[in-house]
Amino acid sequence: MRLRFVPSARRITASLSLLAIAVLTGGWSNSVLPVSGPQSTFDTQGPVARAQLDVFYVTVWVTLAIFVIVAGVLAYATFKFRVKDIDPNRPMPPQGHGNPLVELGLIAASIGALVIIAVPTLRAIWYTYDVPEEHRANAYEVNAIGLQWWFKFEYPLEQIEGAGPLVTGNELVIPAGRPVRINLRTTDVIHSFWVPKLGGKVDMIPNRGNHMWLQADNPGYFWGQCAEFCGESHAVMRFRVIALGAEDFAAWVEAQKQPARSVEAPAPGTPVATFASYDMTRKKRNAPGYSAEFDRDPMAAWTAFQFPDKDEDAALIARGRELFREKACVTCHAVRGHEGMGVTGPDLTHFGSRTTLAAGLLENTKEHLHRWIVHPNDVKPGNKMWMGIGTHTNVTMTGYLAWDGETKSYTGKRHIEVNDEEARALVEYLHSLK
Amino acid sequence: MSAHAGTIDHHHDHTTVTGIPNKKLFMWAFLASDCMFFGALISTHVIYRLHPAPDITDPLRVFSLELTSFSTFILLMSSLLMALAVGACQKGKVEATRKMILGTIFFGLIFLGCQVYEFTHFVHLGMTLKSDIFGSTFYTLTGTHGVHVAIGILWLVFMYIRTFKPADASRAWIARGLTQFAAFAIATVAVMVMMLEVTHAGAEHGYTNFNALAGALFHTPFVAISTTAFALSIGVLFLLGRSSWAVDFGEANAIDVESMGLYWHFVDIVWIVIFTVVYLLEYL
Amino acid sequence: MATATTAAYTAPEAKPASRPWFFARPAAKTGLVGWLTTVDHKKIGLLYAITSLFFFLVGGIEALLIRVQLAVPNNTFISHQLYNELFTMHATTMIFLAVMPLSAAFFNYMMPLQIGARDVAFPRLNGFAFWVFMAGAILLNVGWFTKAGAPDVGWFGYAPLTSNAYSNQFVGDVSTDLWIIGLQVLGVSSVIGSLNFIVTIINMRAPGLTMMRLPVFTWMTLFTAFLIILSFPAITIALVELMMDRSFGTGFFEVAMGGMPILWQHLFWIFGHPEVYILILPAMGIVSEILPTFARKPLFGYPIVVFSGAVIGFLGFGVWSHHMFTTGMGTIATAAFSLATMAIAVPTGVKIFNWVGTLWGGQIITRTPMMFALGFIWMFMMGGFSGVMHSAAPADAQQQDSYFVVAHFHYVLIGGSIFALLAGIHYWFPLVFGRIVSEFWGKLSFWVIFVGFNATFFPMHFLGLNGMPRRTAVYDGNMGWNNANLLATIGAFILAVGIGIYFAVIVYTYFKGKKTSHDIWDARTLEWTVPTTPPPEHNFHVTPTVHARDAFWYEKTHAKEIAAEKARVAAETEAHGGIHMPSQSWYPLVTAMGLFIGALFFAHHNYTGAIVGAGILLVGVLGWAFEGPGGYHLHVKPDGTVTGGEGQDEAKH
Amino acid sequence: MSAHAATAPHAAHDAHHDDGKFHLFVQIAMILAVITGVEIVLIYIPLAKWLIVTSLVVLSLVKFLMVIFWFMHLKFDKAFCTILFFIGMVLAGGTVAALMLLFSARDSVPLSAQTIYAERAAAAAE
Ligand code: HEA
Ligand code: HEA
Ligand code: HEC
Ligand code: CUA
Ligand SMILES: [Cu+2]
Repeated sequence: MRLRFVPSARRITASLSLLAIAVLTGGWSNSVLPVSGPQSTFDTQGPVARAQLDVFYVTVWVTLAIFVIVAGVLAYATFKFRVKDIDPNRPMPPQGHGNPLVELGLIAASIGALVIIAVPTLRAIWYTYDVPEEHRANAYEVNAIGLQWWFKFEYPLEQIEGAGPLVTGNELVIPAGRPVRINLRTTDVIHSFWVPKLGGKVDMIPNRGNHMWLQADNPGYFWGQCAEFCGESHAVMRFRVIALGAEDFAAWVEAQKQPARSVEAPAPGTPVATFASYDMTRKKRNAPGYSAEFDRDPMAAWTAFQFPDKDEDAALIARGRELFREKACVTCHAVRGHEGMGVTGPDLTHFGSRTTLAAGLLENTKEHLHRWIVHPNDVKPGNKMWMGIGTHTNVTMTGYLAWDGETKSYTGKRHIEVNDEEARALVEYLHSLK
Repeated sequence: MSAHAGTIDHHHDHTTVTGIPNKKLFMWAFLASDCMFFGALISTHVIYRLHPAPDITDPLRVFSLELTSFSTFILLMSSLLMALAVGACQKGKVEATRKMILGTIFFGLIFLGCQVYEFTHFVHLGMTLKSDIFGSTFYTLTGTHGVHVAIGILWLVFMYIRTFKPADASRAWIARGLTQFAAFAIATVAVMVMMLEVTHAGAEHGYTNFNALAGALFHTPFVAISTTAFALSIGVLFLLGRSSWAVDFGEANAIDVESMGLYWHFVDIVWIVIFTVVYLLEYL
Repeated sequence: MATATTAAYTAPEAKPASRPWFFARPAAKTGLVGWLTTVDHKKIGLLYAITSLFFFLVGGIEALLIRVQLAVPNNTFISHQLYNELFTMHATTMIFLAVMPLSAAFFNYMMPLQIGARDVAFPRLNGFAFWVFMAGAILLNVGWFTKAGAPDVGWFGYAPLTSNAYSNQFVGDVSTDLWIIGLQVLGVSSVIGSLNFIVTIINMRAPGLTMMRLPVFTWMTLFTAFLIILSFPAITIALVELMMDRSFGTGFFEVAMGGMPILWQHLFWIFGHPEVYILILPAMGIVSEILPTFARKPLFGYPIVVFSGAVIGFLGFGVWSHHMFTTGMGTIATAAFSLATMAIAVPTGVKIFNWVGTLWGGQIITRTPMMFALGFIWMFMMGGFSGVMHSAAPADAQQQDSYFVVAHFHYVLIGGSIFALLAGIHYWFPLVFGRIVSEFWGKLSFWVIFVGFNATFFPMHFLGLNGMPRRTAVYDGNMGWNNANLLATIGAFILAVGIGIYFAVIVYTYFKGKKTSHDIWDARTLEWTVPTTPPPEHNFHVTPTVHARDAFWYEKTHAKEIAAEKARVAAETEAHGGIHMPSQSWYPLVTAMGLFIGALFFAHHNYTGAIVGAGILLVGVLGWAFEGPGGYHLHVKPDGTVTGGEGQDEAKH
Repeated sequence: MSAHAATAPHAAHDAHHDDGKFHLFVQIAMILAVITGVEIVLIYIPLAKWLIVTSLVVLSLVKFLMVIFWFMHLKFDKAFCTILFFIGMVLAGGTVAALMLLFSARDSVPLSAQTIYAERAAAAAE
C-alpha cells in the first residue's frame, strides 16, 4: 500500500474540489451560466408558463431542503467517523443493524415532502390542460401543423372567401392578453410545439388530436422550437410567436387576408440595394441566422418588416414572379392572388412580412434568402425543398435534386437550377410580398 | 445425472435448495416473462379493435367459428396428451411416453394445419397483413401464437428423437436421429401442401361437389407427390420408431418432458385467451 | 458431413474416441478454445467485462464527438446526419453495450461466489447468453462500416420516424433494421441470462444461506433479473411490430392504415422505465456491499433495503408514462403517472437513508472503492432530485426533451451506475486478479472523474431551463447557451482524462500491480472466502455452510467451528464422488453464430441467408440437446491440491 | 359447471394413489371442452352484453386456472412456482388493464377513428 502518497494526493484532490465548487457556485451567477435567454423558462410571459414555473420552484425548494439535510448528515458522518486506514486489530465499532423507528420516521417524512409537491402539481395539471372554463368564450383558436422541418399555422376563425382559412408559416401571430387554444397536428412524424416563455410543450403526434393553450400577457416576440427529434434537420426546426395588442392583431389579420401584393408599374427603378450573393464555393453551413441589431429589438424589426422596402425594383420583381412559375416553385408554394398554387411548402403570400425564413432559422434578409434559394441544403440539410416532397421510395414532387424513379435514388443532378441572377430576381419578388 | 437407482421423487429435487428442479423453475420464470410478451401483443390487438380504422375487414365476414372451435378443442386435447406424456415419463414408461408425444405432435399439427387453412382462406377473402390494420394485428397475434406452437412441435420432435438415444454413448445414432427428424419435416410439409391443395380446390369448386373437388385435386402432381412423400416418411418414422437397445431415457428425464409440457400448456392457455378475446367477443 | 462422421471414429485423442465427434466436448481450459467454449461463470464474467468496457470507450468517444460539435454555436465539425447517428449510438451503446453487460459481468462473476455455488444453474446457457450479446453488439454497430450508416432514430426510436417512409430518407437504408434486430437479439441475451440468474439465486444457495441472509448485491441481481424478464417482452413486441411494419407492410404504426404511433411510445416505455432501474439496481447492490465493508459495520436496516429494492422494481412498472407527459394523455392519466412517479422517491430515499445510517458510527476508511461509493451517493441523490422535478408533470412540460433531462439522466447514469460500477471494479479487483490498484492513482482518477463529470453535466441543468432542446446538432449564438456548452465540453474532456487514468491504472495493475492476498479489505461476504486469488474454477474447495448474514465475518470470528465443519463437508463431498463440474461445449457459440448470421441477413432483407442462419441455429440446438449434460469431478485433498478433471473420470456415469 | 368443479379435487385424491392422474386429467380435459362449448353457445344467447362479456371472461379464467393448476401441476408443486408465475401474470394483467384504460380515454381517440365514433354516436342517438 503506497500510503506515503496519500497526503499529497489529498492536497491535490482538495484543491481540485475547491476548484469544482468555485465552478459550480459560479453557475448561479447569471453571467457565467445565464438563464435569461430568448427561450428561458424563468422569464415567463404568460399564465401557463407561470403556473409551470411555480410548480418547478416548489420541487426545487423541497428537494433542496432535503438535499441540504441529507447531504449535511452524510458529510458530517463521513468526516466524523473517518479513520486512517484498514486495521483489523482496531476494535470494532458498535454493530448496529438498523432502527425501525428512525426508518419509518424518514419514510413518513419523505411522503410528507412529496405531498407538498403533489398538491400544486395536481392543481397545475388541470389548469394547464385547457383554457379555464371562465375564459373559454374569449379564447382564440389556431391550428399548428408540424412538417419536416417547418411549421404551418391555420386560423380557422379567419376564413377567406374561396380560399379557406388564413394560412401562414413559421411565424404564429396571436392576440396578446387573450387565451389561445392551439390544435396540434402533424403530417409526417412527431414534432413538438414549444415556446418556453409562454408555456411548456405539447407534442404533435400523427393520428392524434392534441391541443394546448397559452396566453401572452403583453405584446412581444417569442422564440419557439420543435422539441421532439424529427429527423435530420430537427435541430433547425424553429419558429416564432408574435403577440400583438388587440388592434394591431386585427390589422395584421386584415392585411394577411389580402391577396399577395403586386408591384405593377414597370418603373425605371432605382438600383437595388446590393447584397453579397451567396458564395457556393465557400460553404459556410450553420452560419448564425441572427444579427445583433435584430436581437436588440425584435419587435421593432418585426414591425419594420410589415412595410414595403423603399428601394423596390419593379422590373426585377416582375422577373422574379415569372421565374417563380418557371422554376416550378409554384408547385409547392402558394402565393394567393398570384400564380403560386402549391400547398406542400410554406404559404408565401405574405412572405416578405415575416422576420425569419426556413422555419425561424435565418433572419429574413436578402442575403440569407439568396443563400436559401440557391442552395437550401446548405442551410438545412435534407430539407424537402431540396430533396422533394415524399420519400426515397416515392417522390411525389421533385425538388431541387433530380429523382430517378427507376433506380429509386437521387441522381445527384439538379432538377431546379437557379443561377445568381435568377436568384436575385426571386429574392426581390419574395421580399415584395408584404 | 447419477441418480439412476431408486425411485425419483418428482415433487422434490434434493439437489436444489427449494426442492424445485432447476428446469422447472426456469420454465416458470420464462412463462412469467411470456405473460408480458403476450400481454403486450394482445393489448395491441384490442387497442386497435377499440379504435378501428374506418374501412377494415369486418371480422364476422371472415371468421368461421366452427373451424376455430374445432382447433381450440384440438389444442385442448393435445394438452391432455401432453399431461399424460409427463405422467407416463414420471413412471418410467418410455413406450407410453413416446406414444403420447406422438399424439401431441399430431394434434399440434392439426391445430397448425387449421391455422394455415384459416390464413389462406382469409387471404382469399381479401384480408392480408397489408390490407388493413385488423389484418396486421390479427395475423401478427395469431401468427406469433402459431410460431409458439411450431416451436413446441419442434421441441416435441426433438424430445421424441431423444427417447431413442442409446445408453451406450459410443453408438452412432446421429444419422438415425437426423433421418427421423427429416422424416418428420417431410411429413409435416407434405400434410401442409395437401391441406393447401384441398383449400385451393375447395375454394374454386366448392367443398361439397366431391367429384369436381377430386378432379381438381389430381389435376396437378402436387397432391400425388405430397401424398406419396407423406406415406413414405410415415413409414420411415414407423420403422425407426422402435429401438432394440437400452435407451438413455427414462424416469430421470421426466423433468425434461415436464418442462416441455409446461411450455405446451402455456401455449394452450394463451390460445384460451385468444379464443375469447379475438374470436368470441367479436360475435357480440 | 457423412465423411466427417466416420472420421470421428478414428480420432483417437483424449476421450472423444468414446463418443461421436458431434458430441465430443472440448476440454481446453486456456487458449482460444478455452475461452470460446467456456462455461465457467467467472470467465464469462470477464468476457462480459472486457467487451462492455470496450464499448464504454466507444460510447465515450461518441460522446466526445458530440461535445466537440456542441462546444461552440453553429459548429460545422460534423453534419446533422452524423450527429444524429452519434447520439443514437452513444445512448444505445452506453445503455445496452456498456452498463447492462458490465452489470452482467458482476452478476456472473460475483453472484455465484456470494451464494457459495460452484457455477450458475445452466452453465452452457450462460455462455450462450454472452455470445448472443456479442451478436447483438455487432449487429448494432455494423452500420458504421456500411453505406447505410449507423442507426439515427434516437435511442427510443419513436414511430413513425422509424418507418420505411421516414427513416430511409437518402440511402437505401438498413440501419434502422439493424437497430431493430440488434436490440431484439440483445433482449434474447438479457432474458436468457436473467432466467439463469433467477434459478441460480433461488436454487443454488449454499446450505444455511436463507434468502434473508443473501448479500444485498445478490438481492439486487435477483430484482434486476426479474425486471429484465418482465420488461423486455414489451420492447420485444414493439420491435416485432415495427419489424413487421418495415418488412411485411403491416400497419401497426402506419397512420395511413389507422395505426397509432403513440402505441410505440407506450410499449417502449413499459420496457424503458424498468430499464433505467435495471441500470441502477446493480449499482445500488455494489454500493451496499462496499459501504459496510469500509465502515466496518453491517448494512443499516438490511430488511428494509432489500424490501425497498423490491418496491422500486414493482413500482417501476407503473410509471412509464412519465416519459410521455407532453403527449397529451389527458389530466387523469397525467396525474396518475405523476403521483406514481413521485412515490418511487420513497423507496429510493430509504436506500439513501440507510446508507447514511451505515456510515454513522462506523470506522470509515476512504480507500478508492469507498470514494467512488460515496461519490455515488452524492451524485445519484442529485440525479434523483432532478428526477423528482421531472415527475411534477407541469414542470416537466418545460423540461421534457431539453438539456435538463440530459442532465438528470447523466447524473443517475454516470453519477449513479457508472460510479458504482467503477467502485465495484476497484473493490473486487484484488479478488479477481490478486493485485491491488495504487491508492494514489485510484484516488486521482476518482477526483478527476468527479470534477470532470460535474463540470460536464451540472451546466446542462441551466441549459435546459434556459430552453436548449436536446438532440440538436447546432444552436445559435444568441440564445445564452454558449458558456454552458463550452464548459460542458471542457468538462467532458476532463472526464475523459479521468477515465483514461482510471483504465490506464487498471491495465497497469493487471500486469505490474502489487500482489496481494484476498481479503485485503477485511470484507464480510462469502465471495472473499475463496481459497486462492484468482479463484479456482470450482470456486470453493468446500461448499461453505452459512451461519449468518455477513458469512465471512462470522467465519472469521468462529474459525474453529468452521474448520471442523469444512472438514466434515469435504469428507461428505468426497464420499459422493467429489466436486461435480460442468463440461465445456461448442454449441452455445454455434447456436449464437446461427442467430447472428440469420439476424444479419434478415436485417438486409435477404431471406435465404436468414434461413441459412436459422439452419445453423437449429444444428446448434440439436447438438446442444443431444450432447448430454456432461460433467466431471474434481477431488480436493486436505492440503488443498486438486486432482481430476475433464476426461479423467469419464467412467463415472 | 360447479358440480364438475366440486368433483374434480375429489377425483384427484383418489386417482393419485392408483393409476396416477390419468382419470383426473381426462376429466379435466372434458370439463375444459364443455366450458368451451358453453362459451360458444353463450354468445348466441340474447342476454345483456355486459353479462355475456363477464361470463366469457370468467369462464376463460376458469379454463386458464384449471390448465395451470392441474395440467401444469401448480396444485401439486411447491407454492413458489405459483408465486413466480403469478408475478408475471399479475403484472401483465395490470399492464394490459392500464393500457386499455389509457386508450379508452377521450384524449386517446385517434383521428382516423373519429368518423367511426361519430357514426356510432349517431346510431346511438337514434
Ligand atoms: C439509472 C437510471 C435512472 C434512474 C435511477 C432514474 C430515476 C428517476 N427518474 Fe429518470 N430517467 C432516466 C434514467 C433514470 N432515472 C433516463 C435515461 C431518462 C431519459 C430517457 C430519455 O428520454 O432518453 C429519464 C427520464 C426521466 C423522466 C422523463 C423526463 C422527460 O423526458 O420529460 C422522468 C419524469 O418523471 C424521470 C423521473 C425519475 C424519478 C422520479 C426517478 C427516481 O427514481 C429518483 C429517486 C431518487 C431520489 C428522489 C433521491 C434520493 C431520495 C431521497 C434522499 C429521499 C427523499 C426525497 C424526496 C421525498 C423527494 N426520469
Ligand atoms: C449509461 C449511459 C450513458 C453514459 C455513461 C453517458 C456518458 C456521456 N454522455 Fe450521454 N447519453 C446517454 C447515456 C449515457 N451517456 C443517453 C441515454 C443519451 C440520450 C440519447 C438520445 O437522445 O437518444 C445521451 C445523450 C448525451 C448527450 C445529448 C445529445 C443530444 O441530445 O444532442 C450528450 C451531450 O453532451 C452526452 C454526453 C455524454 C458524455 C460527455 C458522457 C461521458 O460521461 C462519457 C465519458 C467516457 C469517456 C469519455 C470514455 C472514453 C475515454 C477516453 C477515450 C479516454 C482515453 C482512453 C484511453 C486512455 C484508453 N450524452
Ligand atoms: C418540392 C417542393 C418545393 C419546391 C419545388 C420549392 N420549394 Fe420552397 N419550400 C419547400 C419546403 C418543403 C419548404 C420548407 C423547408 C423547411 O423550412 O424545412 C420551402 C421553403 C421555402 C422558403 C422559406 C419559407 C419560410 O417561410 O421560411 C422560401 C422562401 C422558398 N421555399 C422559396 C422557393 C423558391 C423560390 C422555389 C423555386 C425556385 C421553391 N421554393 C421551390 C418546398 C419547395
Ligand atoms: Cu420537428 Cu423536431
Ligand atoms: Cu422513467
